[in-house]
Formats: sequence, structure tokens, C-alpha cells
Amino acid sequence: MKYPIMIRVKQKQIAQLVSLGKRLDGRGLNDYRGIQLEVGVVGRAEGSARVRLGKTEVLVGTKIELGEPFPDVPNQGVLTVNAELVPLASPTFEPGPPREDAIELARVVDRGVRESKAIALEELCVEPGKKVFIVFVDVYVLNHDGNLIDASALAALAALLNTKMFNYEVKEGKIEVKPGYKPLSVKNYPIAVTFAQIDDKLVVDPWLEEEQVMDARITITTDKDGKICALQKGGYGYFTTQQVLEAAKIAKEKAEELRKLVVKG
Amino acid sequence: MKYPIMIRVKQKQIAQLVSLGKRLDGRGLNDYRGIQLEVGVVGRAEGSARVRLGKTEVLVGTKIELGEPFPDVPNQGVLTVNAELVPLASPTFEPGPPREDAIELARVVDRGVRESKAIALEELCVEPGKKVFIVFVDVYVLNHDGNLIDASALAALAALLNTKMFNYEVKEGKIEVKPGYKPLSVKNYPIAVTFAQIDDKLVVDPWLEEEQVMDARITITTDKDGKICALQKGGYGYFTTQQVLEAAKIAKEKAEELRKLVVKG
Amino acid sequence: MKYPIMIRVKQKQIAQLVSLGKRLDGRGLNDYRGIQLEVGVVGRAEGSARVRLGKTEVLVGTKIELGEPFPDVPNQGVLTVNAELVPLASPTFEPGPPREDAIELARVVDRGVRESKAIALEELCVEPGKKVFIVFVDVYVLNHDGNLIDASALAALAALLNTKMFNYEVKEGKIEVKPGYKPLSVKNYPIAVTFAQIDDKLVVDPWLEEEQVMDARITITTDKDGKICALQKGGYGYFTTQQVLEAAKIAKEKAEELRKLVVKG
Amino acid sequence: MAQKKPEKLIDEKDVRLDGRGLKELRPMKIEVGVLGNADGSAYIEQGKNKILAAVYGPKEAHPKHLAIPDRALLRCRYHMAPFSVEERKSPAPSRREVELSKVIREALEPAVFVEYYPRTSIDTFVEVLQADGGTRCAAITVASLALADAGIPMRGLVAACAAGKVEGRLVLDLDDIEDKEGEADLPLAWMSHSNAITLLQMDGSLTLDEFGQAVNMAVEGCKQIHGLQKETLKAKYVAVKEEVEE
Amino acid sequence: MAQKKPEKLIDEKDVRLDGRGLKELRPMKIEVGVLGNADGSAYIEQGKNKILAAVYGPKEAHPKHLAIPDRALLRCRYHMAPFSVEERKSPAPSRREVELSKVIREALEPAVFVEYYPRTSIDTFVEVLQADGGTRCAAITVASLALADAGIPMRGLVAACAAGKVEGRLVLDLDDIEDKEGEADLPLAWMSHSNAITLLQMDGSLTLDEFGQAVNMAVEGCKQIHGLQKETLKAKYVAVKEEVEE
Amino acid sequence: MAQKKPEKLIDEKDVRLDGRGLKELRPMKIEVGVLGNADGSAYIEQGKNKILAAVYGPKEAHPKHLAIPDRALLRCRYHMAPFSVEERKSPAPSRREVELSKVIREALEPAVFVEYYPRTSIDTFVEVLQADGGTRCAAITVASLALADAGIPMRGLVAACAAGKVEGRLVLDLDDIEDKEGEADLPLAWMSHSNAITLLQMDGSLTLDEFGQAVNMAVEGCKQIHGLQKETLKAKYVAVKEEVEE
Repeated sequence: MKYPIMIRVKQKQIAQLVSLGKRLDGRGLNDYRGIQLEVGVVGRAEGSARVRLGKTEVLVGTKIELGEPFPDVPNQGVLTVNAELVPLASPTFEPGPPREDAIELARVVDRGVRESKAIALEELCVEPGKKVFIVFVDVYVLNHDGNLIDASALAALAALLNTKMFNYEVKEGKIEVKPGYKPLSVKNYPIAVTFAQIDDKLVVDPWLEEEQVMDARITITTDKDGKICALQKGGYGYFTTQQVLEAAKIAKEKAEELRKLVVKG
Repeated sequence: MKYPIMIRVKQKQIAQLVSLGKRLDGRGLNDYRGIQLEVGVVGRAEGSARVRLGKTEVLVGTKIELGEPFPDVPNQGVLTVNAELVPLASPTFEPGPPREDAIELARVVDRGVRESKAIALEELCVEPGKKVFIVFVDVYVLNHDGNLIDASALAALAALLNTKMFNYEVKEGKIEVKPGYKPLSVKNYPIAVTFAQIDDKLVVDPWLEEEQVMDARITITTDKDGKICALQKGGYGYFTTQQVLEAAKIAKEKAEELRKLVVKG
Repeated sequence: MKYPIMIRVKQKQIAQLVSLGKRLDGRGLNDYRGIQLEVGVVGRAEGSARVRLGKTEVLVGTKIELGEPFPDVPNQGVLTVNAELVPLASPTFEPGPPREDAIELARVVDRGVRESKAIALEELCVEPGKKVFIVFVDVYVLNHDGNLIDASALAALAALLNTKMFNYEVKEGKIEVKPGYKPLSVKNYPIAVTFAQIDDKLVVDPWLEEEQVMDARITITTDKDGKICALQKGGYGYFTTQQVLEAAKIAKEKAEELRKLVVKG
Repeated sequence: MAQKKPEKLIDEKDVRLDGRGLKELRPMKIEVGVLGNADGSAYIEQGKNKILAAVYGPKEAHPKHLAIPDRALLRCRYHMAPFSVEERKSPAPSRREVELSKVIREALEPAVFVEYYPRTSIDTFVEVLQADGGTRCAAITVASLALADAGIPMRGLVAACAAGKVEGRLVLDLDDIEDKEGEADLPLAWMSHSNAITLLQMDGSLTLDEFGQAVNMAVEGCKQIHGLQKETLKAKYVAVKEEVEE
Repeated sequence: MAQKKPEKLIDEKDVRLDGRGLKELRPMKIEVGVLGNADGSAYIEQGKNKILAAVYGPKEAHPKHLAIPDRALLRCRYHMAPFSVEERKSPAPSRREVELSKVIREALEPAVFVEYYPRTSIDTFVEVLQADGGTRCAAITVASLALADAGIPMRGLVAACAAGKVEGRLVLDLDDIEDKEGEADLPLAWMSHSNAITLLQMDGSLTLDEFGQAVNMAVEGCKQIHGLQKETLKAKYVAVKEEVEE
Repeated sequence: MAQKKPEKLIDEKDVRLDGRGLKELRPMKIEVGVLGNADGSAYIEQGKNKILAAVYGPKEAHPKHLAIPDRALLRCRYHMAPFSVEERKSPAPSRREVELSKVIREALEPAVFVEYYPRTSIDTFVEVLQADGGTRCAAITVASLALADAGIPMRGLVAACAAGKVEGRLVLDLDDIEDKEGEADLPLAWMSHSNAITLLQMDGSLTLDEFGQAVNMAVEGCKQIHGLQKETLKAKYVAVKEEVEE
């Protein structure tokens, strides 16, 4: 919210470049930074994935535990997404309960997974109204260099695809663990694509310096069929209808590229 | 607790008037401000009432839910009164967990209802020790112009009288909802009457300017039979025995007037 | 952690004395202050003890309640140690949730009791996986004049030895209370002995002025057989191996003396 | 306690459960200047939604380290009364309320000349007294009026309204059951200045085509609401003027 | 674990369960200067109540924005030890403790010359080690002594005591079971200066007549307690004096 | 979900479950400078432990009242990721994490020249991504490297390692199951400067003799780890140097 002089100078410089279709780090307006994806990095977790998006680094781990369903959907498992902006990731993150930014991040990731019906929650019911599986998706930001949403959503999807559950049988209301594991059933592949608006232009995958000077941000999540399943505008600026529709089109294309990194074959 | 100069000037002016039996807003010492009462204003609530006491405005909503009884009274329902001094009501209210004032307000309203046995908690037991109804009374202060206690207690009583529960039957430990509603059984009508002490005189229903300069406050709650069921002294001053007894007498009279606004017939 | 000038002067004075084998209050380096022990001081508690160690004063009360076991040890009771540095004990204690110091204090006391297996937790199981006894040990510091750990550990042991439980029988999964009480079964007698390091010397039972100038602190808890069952280094300094081994030997001796105060016969 | 789900939300004649057409807003009632203490306030009913907004400020920012040297700090709290929903809601702010407070603030800020009041704060409080779907949009509509009522200089009023998809059809201004049972919900805030979309979210599933239609439908809804906002303000000023001139 | 309720709390000869007459106080023991670090402290046993009070101050108010330009800030915390009651109490302050902290502070403040120490704070901490009914009154009695022990100038000591109604009869100084099973409980604090009632609360059901009698009975109880307070202080000063003169 | 406890943790040939000898450390991997934003950072794998450390500072202490006139304020937060352990851990700091943050800080401070940076703070953050016994020791080892990587002047690196007793035998560097099923665990931190033990804790049961042996065994383990720490730093500086000279 505060624009010290340094930022204003940078803002001018970045905006001038963008108006020429260029960016400080040499990318084109619709280019992502380099992406590195690694899965299964935390053996204690049921599933895990680390995404490096340029210098942004996010680790997602999943845990599956037994618990109670929500009363209004007694025969569905529970999906819980939490995000921690741990203080080692940025000088601006502080220890303490999640702030607004962390909550928004978790909720945007959550909506992508939930609305695309990526997890078949009905299959996670053990005993209707009493016992269901809870899928915890914990987003852990390790280094913040901008566009946490896309990196987190990508890592979350990869971690879910990497998640295995033990086999079990229900006998007389009790769960009996059986040998072996089976993968968590993932039915859809939502991909979030975020744009920053800088001087009335849209740029894909903003890094930290761009985020510091952008007017507004828009994240569009599309599913495997190219349908939009979640969307979030952020920041203190605004978009025109034209920009929103343009962003949606590009988001669909970029998502297809990104999806190939996570979903093989 | 801070008395800036403005307040001291006002204090002198208000005190002089009171010593002449007069008040800044033209009322007599034992007069209430105009009262407006509206019930059923929030359809989602099981019962609701809005009270306007001069410019003070309080909304009370009730909710009834199933829950567990307290272990020491296994066959009684639960009454829970909560008060929120939401920040739109006053520049001095801040977001956050209830402070001292909100807690005292809730507890004084609670004691009036509880001690007068207005709600027959035994009738709210479904399965002793396991399942009872919880009556939530949420006091929501919308505009603070003094005497929140009387306005809140009045709105709480009106909301309880406005409360309806669905019909149900208990079959094999399970609750079966049946068509229709029945009113919550309210057995008594406690009314709180608050006095401010200003320059050794008592005035009824203090408004904000009077509260800012008063020495102390006393609230006396009487029930439908004119018995005192709850009492609370507040503020940094004191009362003499004489004043307390005088206040009790007036409280009983004023309560009878106010009760007619809520309890028809 | 702040060393104002006053403290530095005192530090020099205390260190000089210690280098001569003396202490400000006249004690030898390995002497405890006078200890007063009183048990059964709080009748509402299942057990209680007050320890005065010089001017340090600690009250410990125990409560025993039914609750659920931890899932990983379904047939064991639960031991819970909590410490409150209540603000009447010191100008540096403030109201609010336990800070680091209180948490460390509680955990060091807890480890002594737990690791020496002083409480036979298996005997506190009522219904495996469902119902066990929880032993609450609440450490209440009433006056802080240094060495809270030893005083608290001593009071905790004395309070446990003073603890009585009602007699009961389990009939068809329900607990039936029977007349009379029986003592809580205490199998071991852990005693904590704390040293301060001042100018490379160790002194036993540091009082407040010594704690303010010490470099580091070490607490060694030994059990009735002279075995070490818990140990905690604290403070911003360090110890040599030599010092640690020397401290352990002294701790064992001093613990035997202290144990006699609590365990009669 | 719980609502029963009806078999159909829209009949074969494109009439919705509450009798509305597909592109029809719910009945609305707006008032401004409804609270005694706030610098500005407004109240809205939109369907069964009942929402109050109050503005305090511009005033010295507190705590001071939050003050911004060259602009006002705009703050916003969206909060639901415990009795505003089917199951009693704890008064402690939920994660949902924290997120909505953020997006509502970001929907309002483009309209406010925050640069006129450096080092101050402008606090906007929204209380949902009864909720019936679309509360974040109604909150923006009413908060925008409360800001205007407080005399805060603005580029224009912000109006907000959702479009969505229910039983295969695109509809305007979803109520609670349409939101819960429908296929998509797209809340949007708009101001006429720059034709700006200041809030945009979406849940559900829409093709690109449907998305474009929904955005346009929501903008149209906002324009209607904007008209109503202007009328309400005008009526108030006329009333004030008449009062003054009497 | 739980107490069993006896059949009768008062017998036909007006003798209460613990052997007291209707207007008789429970046995009391008071000490002052019991804690090493506090500026003032006191301890009370009243029946089975065991309560400690400590005072720190006057000292610079912290945080500073709480300081009052023309008087001391009097603060009070009433807190119960987890083992002080039948069921273990969580050490986090309950709503009851928050309310009692407030009314106890307001019962003490009329007695304190707060205007002597502007911009400072005087912090009073009350710890209930064992509770047996009437803790708020005993807390006021003992906190008042701790303030005196800290050398805070006061208009007088504040004594406190409840009256109430049990099995149809008015009684003084209710213990736990009388409080729980009785028909009314009326805690009251009093100071001889101005004959002032500085705390007054009531729970239960009393006619106006009964109420008047109960107030007077409680005031009489306070007067007895006040006598005991004065003796205790006097005894301490004599002891100190003797010590000094030795 | 839960591990099954094997019958024996150490076989008759003194070989441990994972194939190690009694005095053998688990395989270790250390990296420094792994995070982009931190002033210093390091990563360690020790057995299945995976731990990151980051250092920010020296920087102006905030809030200001925490600043110390003649030295830096060293702060430390030890925190476990929710997915780092068998049962998901709530991200809110547990009492265990609060205690470990304290003892880790106190293990590091003797090595840091805090007096060089008065009025500043040096913040050390440790995140356990996967836990397998001995996390506090690995946390100290890696945090010490992160401090060095941040260019904080130090008396030396702090290395940490536990010794303990398992099935009657003294062993070095216990893993999770040895810690849980063993008879004693003794974590220790050491720096070569002054041959100083900067962290020492113990859980379990050891005779004085065993204790002495365990302390010495842990110190020997620390010396090995210290060697590895030095190599890692050296390798990094060589790499940097080469990069600069290219």
C-alpha cells in the first residue's frame, strides 16, 4: 500500500517496458518463468510436491485422516486447504496466525480444487454422518518472488496426484487397514493462471517486482475441459470487461501448457 | 475514564440541570426516552426484536440448536447470551473479541432472563445428559446513545417472546421434525431499569452524554410479580443505602410500564 | 537479557564473591536456601503442596478428572503439567497466556515426573481407548525469588504424594463411585537440582539476584535410585563437559537430601 | 430448521422459484443515513438480505504505524450477525469473512479519492443482519452509499451484483438456494467511471462463452443498481435541502 | 467428586449446616504483607475461601497510551487457580472472571485517591486459591488491605459481604452450597466514608421488603469485616513499629 | 498410517535397524544459500529429517521496545510443517515448539557476536519439513550454517547431535523409533570454541556413568558434524570464488 520513491521509479520503468511488450526479466507478456516440479519430496506426507516458479518456491503436503463430515453433507469427505506464509520465505512475512493474504491464497487454491470437482468427496465417506476422510492440503510457501497463487495451485494439484491412501475395509463400523496403498482418486486438473495489470496491460505470472507496482491482479482457474471453475480479482485497481474476457482466453491456453507438466500422458 | 475539558464543562451543565430536576434533552428525571419496538425483523432467526430507545438501537436475534447439556444439570436446556458491540455502533467500539463492557452487558441481560426463570430450561431437554436445546440470544448493538442494558434486556425479552421452535418427536433417540412451529415457552418477563447517579441524584435511562459524566450506574431487573431478580452496580462511584432502596422502588414502577410494551394483554 | 548498569555492578560483586566460594546471602556454593513444605493446603484440590524456597513460593494443586486417552497410548492415563507465572508473584510477570518461561518450567517439571515413571499411567486407564483418568498438575508461582524449577518440581512431587482419588468400580462401562478415597499411586520420587554458572563456577539453588547475572543454568533431575531422568540447560552461556559431569554428581547428592523432605521414612 | 430443496429452481417458462425472470433483480430497498453515530451509513434489503453499512472517517489512522504518507488507509470489515444464517454463526470472524473483507475493500478503493486524505483512515463496517445469497455484492452496494453519505469524495458509486448459471440457464442476482444448487456464481462490482470492474470472483463451471455472457449480464445488473443508488442519494439530498429551507 | 446436596440447609432452630446463626459471618483469618515482591499484599480465609491479593504501583502506566493525565489508572485482575474449584478450571480468564474483575475494580476505586498519582497505574491482582462462595466479596476485602499495605492513600478500607435468602430465610455471608441452592444472593461492598455502597449485585428473587432487609444485613456484615480489617492493619503496624524500635 | 514397532532395534552384532553401528551418524546432506530472499539460509537432511533454516538480519529490532542497547536481539522460531509428522500437526505453535525455539536460541547465542550489532535483531527461522527424531539437533546444526551464510560474525559453528540408550546400549544420533522406544535421549549442542556445550537436555534414565559416556559420545558426534559443516561452507566459498573469478 505504501509507494516509497524507489517503488515509483521502478513502477515507471516496468510500465514503460510493458507498454513496449517487454518485461524487466526478458520475458514476453504471456510467458511464465521457468517451472520446476518435484513430487514425493516429503515421505511422511500422504502426498507432496514442490514447485519452483522462477525464484518462487512452494511446497505442498497432503495428509489424510479420519474425522466427522459436515452436517449438511453427511456422505462426503472433507477437503481442507490451508496456507502458511512462513517467515523464512520473505522479510515481510511474520510468525503468527494466517493473515488476510494467506487466507485468500488458501481459499483461491481451495476453490479451484473444489469447484472443478477434482476430488470425488463422495468416495471419501466411510460411514455417512459419522466417519469420513479429511484431505488436508497444506500449502507451505518457502520463497516468495511473486505469483504465489499459480505456484501453490500447481503444487497442490501435483501433491494430490501424488497422494496415496492405505487400503481399508469397513467391518461392523470399524475400519480395518489392509496391506498396500491406492492412489487418491483425482478426477479433474484445475490450473490457475494469474495476470497482473500494469499500465492497462496484462502480464502473465507476475514476479515480485511486478506485483509491487501492479494496479490489480486477476486469477482464472480452468479445468481439464477448458471451463472456468474459479476466478479471483485482487488489488486496488480494476479491469474492463474487455480485459477480463481477453484474460480468460489466454488463461485457458496457458493452463493447457501448465497442465502438461503435472498430468502426464 | 478520561475527563477531557469538554466533558467537565458538560458535566457541570448536566449536574446543574439535574439538581433542578431537569435534563439536557428535556426529560424528567424518571422519564424514559421514546421507545420503538419491532419484532420478527430477522426471518432467519428463530426470534428477533429491534428496540430503539431514543437514538440507541439494539437488535436481538435468537437461534435454537441441539447440543449437549452442562454435566451438572443434565436434564436442562442451555441458555447462552452473547453481546456484540459492533464497530458501526460507535466510534469507540472496535473489532475484536468482546471486551469487558460487552461481557458485562451480556451477563446482566443473561441474569435477568435466567434468575426470573423466564425460560423453562427443563422443557428444553430432549435426552437427559445427551441432547438438549441450546437457546442462543445474540445482542447486537447497532447504535450506542446510552443505556445499552435496558434496551438490550427489553429486546432480548421481546425476541424470546417472538421465538418459535419447530415441532418434533423423539423416536428411538432420534429427533423427528414434524410440520409446524410452536412458540418458545416464556414464563416470566424480566425488565431491566437503569439509573445514573449524577451529582447525588438518580436519573432513569441515561443517554450517552449523561453516561459520560455520571458517577455510577445501577441496574435493577424486576420480574412480572414485581420481585427483584437481578441487580448490577457499575461505574466508579457509589450509592447510599437510601439511594439503592429508592431506585428499587422506582425500578419496579418503570418496569411495569415497559413490560406493557412487550407483553400484550 | 538487558544488562543495565545496576546489574553489571551487581554481577561483578556476585562473581567476585563466588570466585571466593561465597555468596551474597551467606550460603556456600552448594547450599540450598531454607525450605518449608506444607501439604494439603487446598482442600478442593485432589492433592496440594506449598513450597517456600527462601522467598520463592510455589503452590501446586492436582486435579483428577475423567477424559480420553491419547490415541497412540489408548490404555494409559494422561499426565498434564501446567505452570502459571501469575502476576502477583513478580513485577515482571504479566497477565496473559503462558509465555516461553512458563512453558519451559512446566515442561521441565513434567519430564521429571514422566521420565522417572513416578505416576503409573497404566493404572489410570478405565476403559482402553475411551476413558482414562487425567492427572492435572497445576504449578502456581506465588512469589518469584529465583530457582522456580526446583521449587516447582519439589511441590509437584509433594502434591502428587498428597493426592487422593475416590474409589470406584467399573460396571458395564459406567463408573460407580464408592465410599472412601485411596492415595494416587506414586512409584518414583524425581528431584530437580538447578545450578547457575557464574564466572565459570557452579552455584546450587540460585536466587533471583544470581539468576539475573548468571551465564547459564542447568537443571538435573534424579530419581530415587540416583539415576538421571531429566536434564535441561538454559540461558545464553555454555558449560564444559567437566562442569556437566560435576553438576550431575552434586545433583544426585543434593537430590537425596531434598527427597527426605518430601518422602518420609 | 433446514430448507428443503425444491425439485426445480426454474420452470419451463423461465420463471424462477420466487417468480423472477432470468435477468431480473430481486426487489431492493435502500436507505442512507440510518445510524446515529457513524459519519455515514446506509441500509439495504435485496431479496431477504438485510445489510447495514457504516463509515467512520477520514480520521487519524490508529495505530499510527499504519498511516500512509500520501493517501488514506481504507479499511473494511465484513461481518455476519450470529443469527443471520440458518445455523448460528460464531461471532469470531471466519476465514470467509476475512477474505470477503479484503475483496470488498479492493472493490471500493478504486472509487475513493484516497489521495485527498493522507495519513488518515477511512473505516467501513458492514454487518449482515440476514443473509440470502449475494451478500458480498449487496455489501459493496450499500458500503459505497455509506461512503458517499459520509461525504468521502468518490469517482462514482460502486454497484455490485452476481450473475450465474442455474439448471443450465444464465441468471441474474442469485439468491441463496440458486447459489447453493446452481452450477456457477459470478459476483461482480462495477462503477460507471472507466466502466470499471472492481470485484470479480467466480465459483462453479462456465465455458468461455458463458463466462462472457455472465460478465455482461452482471454488468447490466450493476447498471440498474447504480440507478437505484443515485435515486436514493438524490432523494436524501432533496429531503435535506427541503429540511434546511423550511 | 461432586458434593452431595443435604436435605436441609437450615434447621428448625435457625442453625445453618456449618453451625452458624442466620446473621453470622464465617470464620475469618486475614494477614497483610504476605508476599515478598509485591508493593502490597494480603491473604484472607473466609470459610473455605483462600484468596491472595497483591498490588504493584503506583508505577508508570504501560502501555503509555493508557495513562490518564489527571489520575492513576486502577487496574484489577480477579483470577481463579485451576485447582480452586470442584472441576478443574482452565487458567484462561472466563467471562465470569472478566466481569468480576470489572466490578471489583469499580468497588475499590471510590476508596482510592487516584488523583494523587496522575499518569501512573496501580495494578491489583487477586488469586483465588480455593473457592467456597462469596469469592468476589472476600476478594474486595483482601484487595483493599493489599492497597493499604502498598501505602496507597485511601478514603477508607472497603469491606464486602453477601446477604441472601436460603430456604425462605435471609442469611448473611452465604457459602458455596447456600449460594447454589438458595433463593437469592446479594454481594455488597461498603466503606465507612460516606456510608458508601461501592459494589452491589443480585441474583435470585427478592421482594422489595426482603431486598431492603438484605441490603441492611449485608452492610452490617461489612461493618464487622471492616473492624477486622482495621485490627489487622493496626496489628501489623504495631509489629512493624516494635521491630523498628527494637 | 502408524509405523509398526519392530521386535528388535539392535541385533546381536550391534547393528541397528537402519544398518548403522552404535556410534554411527545417520547419512547427512547439507546445503547453504538455498533460499532466495533470506539473508542466509541452509538445508539439512539427516536420516529422514528434512529441515530448512533462514536468517534475516541484523536489522532494526521491531517492535522497538525489544531493542537492546548494547547487543543484537537474537530470536529463533522452530516450527514444524503440518505434513512433517505422522498425524497432521496444527500450524499453531505447540508448547513443545515454544520450548524448542527457546533452547535452540540459547544453543546458538553463545556462538554469535551479538555485541557487534546493538539495537538490531537477528531472526532465525527453522522449518521442519519432515521429522524423524533429533530435529532439534539438526535444527541447531542447520541454523548455525544459515547464520554463517548470512555473514553474521560467530565464534564458531554450533553442531548438535543426540546420544542415547536403546535396548541397554549407548548409541549415537537416535532416529524417531529409537527415540520413542529407547530408554534415554540426550540431545547436545557443541562448539569447538571453548569446547562449549551450548544445549543439553535429557529424557529417560541413565546412571551417572552412562550419562558421562553419553555426553562424550554426543560430543564426538558433534565433532564429526562440525567437520561436515566446515566442508560445506568451504565448498560454497570456493564455488562463489570460482564464479567471481570466471
